Amino acid sequence: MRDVCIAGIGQIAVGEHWDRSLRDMAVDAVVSALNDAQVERPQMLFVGNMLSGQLSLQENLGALVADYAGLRGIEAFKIEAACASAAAALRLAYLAVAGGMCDVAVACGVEKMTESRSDRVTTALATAADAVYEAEQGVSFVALNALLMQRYMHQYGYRREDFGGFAVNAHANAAGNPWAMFQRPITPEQFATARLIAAPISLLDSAGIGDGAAAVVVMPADLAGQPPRKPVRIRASASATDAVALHDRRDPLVLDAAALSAGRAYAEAGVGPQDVDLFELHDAFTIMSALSIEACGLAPRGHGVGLAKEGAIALHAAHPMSTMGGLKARGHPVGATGLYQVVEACLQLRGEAGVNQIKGASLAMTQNIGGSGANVFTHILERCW
Amino acid sequence: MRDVCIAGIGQIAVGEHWDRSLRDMAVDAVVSALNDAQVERPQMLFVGNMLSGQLSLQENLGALVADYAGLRGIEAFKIEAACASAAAALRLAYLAVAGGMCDVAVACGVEKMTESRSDRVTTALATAADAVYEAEQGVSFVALNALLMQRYMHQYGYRREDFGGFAVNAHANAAGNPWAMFQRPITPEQFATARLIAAPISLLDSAGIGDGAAAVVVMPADLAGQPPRKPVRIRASASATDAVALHDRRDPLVLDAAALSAGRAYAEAGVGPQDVDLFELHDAFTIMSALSIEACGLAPRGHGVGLAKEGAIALHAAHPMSTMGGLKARGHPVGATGLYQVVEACLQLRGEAGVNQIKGASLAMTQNIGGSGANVFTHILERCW
Amino acid sequence: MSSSSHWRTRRQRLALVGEQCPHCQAMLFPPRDICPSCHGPAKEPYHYGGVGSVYSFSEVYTAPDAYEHYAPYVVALVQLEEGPLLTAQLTDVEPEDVYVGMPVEMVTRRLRAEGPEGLISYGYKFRPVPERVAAH
Amino acid sequence: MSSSSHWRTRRQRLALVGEQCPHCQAMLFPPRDICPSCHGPAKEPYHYGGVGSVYSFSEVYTAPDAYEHYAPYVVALVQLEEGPLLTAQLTDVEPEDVYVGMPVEMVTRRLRAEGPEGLISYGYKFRPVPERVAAH
Ligand SMILES: [Zn+2]
Ligand SMILES: [Zn+2]
Repeated sequence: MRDVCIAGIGQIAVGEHWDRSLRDMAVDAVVSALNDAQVERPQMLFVGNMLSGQLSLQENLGALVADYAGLRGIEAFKIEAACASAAAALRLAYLAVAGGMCDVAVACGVEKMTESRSDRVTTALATAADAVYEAEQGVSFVALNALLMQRYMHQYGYRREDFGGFAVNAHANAAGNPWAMFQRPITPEQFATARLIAAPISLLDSAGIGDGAAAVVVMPADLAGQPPRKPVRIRASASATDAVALHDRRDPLVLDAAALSAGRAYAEAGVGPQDVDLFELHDAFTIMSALSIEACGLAPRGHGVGLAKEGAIALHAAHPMSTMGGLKARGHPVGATGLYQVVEACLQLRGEAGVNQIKGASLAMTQNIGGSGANVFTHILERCW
Repeated sequence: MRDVCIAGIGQIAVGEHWDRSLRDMAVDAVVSALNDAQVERPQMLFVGNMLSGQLSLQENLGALVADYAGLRGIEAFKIEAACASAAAALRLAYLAVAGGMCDVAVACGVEKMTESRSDRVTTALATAADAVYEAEQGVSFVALNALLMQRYMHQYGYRREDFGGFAVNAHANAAGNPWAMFQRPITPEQFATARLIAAPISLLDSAGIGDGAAAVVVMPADLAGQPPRKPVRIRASASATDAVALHDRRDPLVLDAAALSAGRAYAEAGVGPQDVDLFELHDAFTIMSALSIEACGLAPRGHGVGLAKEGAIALHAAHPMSTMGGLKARGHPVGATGLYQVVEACLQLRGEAGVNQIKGASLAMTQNIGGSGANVFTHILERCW
Repeated sequence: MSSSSHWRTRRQRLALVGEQCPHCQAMLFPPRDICPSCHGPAKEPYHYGGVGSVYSFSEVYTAPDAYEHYAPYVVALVQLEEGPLLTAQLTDVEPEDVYVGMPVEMVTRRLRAEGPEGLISYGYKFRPVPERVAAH
Repeated sequence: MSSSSHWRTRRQRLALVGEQCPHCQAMLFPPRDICPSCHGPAKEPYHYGGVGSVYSFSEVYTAPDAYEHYAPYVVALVQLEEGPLLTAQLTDVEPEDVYVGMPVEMVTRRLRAEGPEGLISYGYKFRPVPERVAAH
């Protein structure tokens, strides 16, 4: 098993790209990652995507993106793991390179969400849940998270407003990220009075969906080179699954798969939660942030919300999170999100995070969650020069 | 890089399984492969599937199948490469095991096609093509193959009836396969007079779609054991891509990706096309058989059809193909097909192919084609005990 | 949902038939082939009584295709008195009266009318247990 | 196809605007950002003349959603005289009169009416070159 690095990164701004198609956006991200890595031609391409079959009537994305990126002939795969599709693509690129099966792999995540009617998007997102026993009951994906949040509030005695810290922090950080969808701060008052979309979840608990694409080039450490290239080492790559349906979980308020995958990642990297300088967590909903923090060992059960309330997740506090805006404010193109997290962590480790730079950041963790906790991917990344 | 074996196989009969859901079928195949390999719990599951998001409103299949198979917690991925999704899943299971990243991986392919209206299935299958420049023109997936067949007939001077040998052979072999959808022979006369669905393609040029699931357990050779287990060695695993749209190909009548992936497989295995005892080819349409045969070096350009006409592909002839009925007559549950091919090749190599057994079969090749040639996976399998 | 899917799930949707694992006695709803607790085959049907309480709930304002007509509506995780959680809509209740722990019972209702296939989907919903409602 | 996709592809669909690669002179239709021949950036628009010949064709009897209304219809690979192949329907011709090599020219026609969004899709189709039809 070889040491593996991220040798190049690429992303496009998250937003409403009505002038760029699904394939155009993916090509933009792939080409900019290859340029950044100064590599001409990878051997393998892993495309993370969740919705293109349903919303754009386009499958076969592996071959399509490879061809349009000028890479006709290489091996290519489309990987789907709901909102964790992009991190799943990275995990497989990592496997291929770490196992010595190829020397240059690209992982790309892409999603086109803004050109479909909102009810179609709502239906398509619900395919992350159990179609027969959840979606068929009229439960949207937002509603599943609302069920978690309501129970969490009841069980641990929180109010809606207590979750505001996650959203306020994300928006504050997005203001410094030129690739973010919502580059403006919000106030706790705005959070408290935001319109409910599935009570107790409001618009400001929820990540904004958008179009986007992000990509990384994965290479063995000995080929990834040195500065001016700035390779970022993948210290750990891990994943784990849980039941898809909330009602099938051991305990809906415990993200077993997140705990398992984080635990595997810590073991592989030989570090603990306190060693991480920044954490790009899956803040698709504020409740997911709380549960992810608890599963990763950064707070005891029922105390995940506390970290945000106390300001401990701010850029220069003890546990910086969502440092470039997170899913909440950078925007959440679902099948691409996991690689936005990784690209952002790389920017921090490379010292290229601009006004959001965390001084001396050397170890970053990213966690990408598919469904309401069904398939979870954790990566630990390290500055290595 | 380790030697890798298929340590267990599982399949359900292809057909109209109105009493079994998508997840039930996948679980049946996975469990029977695990039982066959005498393994309790794999570390990784790769689920090949093309259509469940569109037809069953179910994504997140990796986690769903893992959970329902009693494997909650393991790593799981859904892989899509159009009709080559299942072989793509095997390719990745192979990468994970050969690279030493895990010791037991399961590749499973599953598709549920018979419970949707036929126009929805037609639309969903067209997502294998270029959505903007092919499907948007009203070109169905069958029509794309019809364009190839018409041109082939024109360029090389064949008639429709010349393609009948592929279908007649497939149906003859399916009669001996209890898992096949159409267990009855057809005559050249029936072929010649079959109803056209997109001229010159008739019902009998086309593989019948069905519900199905097939799975294999992949392990390192040194752990896969010996008889009574009958491990089958993966001598080569290779893939390659081409343009998705026919009109973007270098030459529509040459399957560059099939040639590339077969070439890579031959090189890896150190064998040539003449060394293969049987070839499970992607006979979704008779024209695909001809082009695949040519791309794999079994006949010169324009002569692929000749092999079928001359009877050279029959069970006990020089180049046995579709030995258990092929896509044509075993049935074609698109995202599962690639693993049916592999399971059938294993049956032959294990000496378990019943009345269809090819005496002394020791080397088999399978080729699974996604789209009309966009993403092609070739595996070479060997009896190793 | 296709008509065969309706047919396959009719017992669980209309009569709340799940399973009790014959090996480890785990109570399972929805039914499945393999027990998630002991990994044994779990094919022993168990007819749930249909009484339980609200484990969590949400009022949905933005509904998926084919449910928009019914929005807003209340969805819930219901804990059956035999143990399992399930996901269902609440009915015959004002959203503001729902609370965690509220006793509920199963009723059969129309879930939605499917557009193109004209197939109407029936299944379980839950309503407040009448005695409690009367005493409220 | 969404309205933004219509907007994005209007030039190629309505005016057959593709590209000629400025680096290797490859003729490209449909347009793309990266030349598949030389891998250079290919953003030089080229306005194709719309004349070509039938490279292959098929008559479709079983059509996808939203096209059923038009079936049977003839689809073709058309080779433009400048070189590229494209996929399009043939129109204003009897299916039995179509042959490989038949000269055709581009016209703008309705491709289909989209149900739920009410969006009508226009694009290129090809018809026999009139002079030839007259001489036929
Ligand atoms: Zn049990
Ligand atoms: Zn060029």
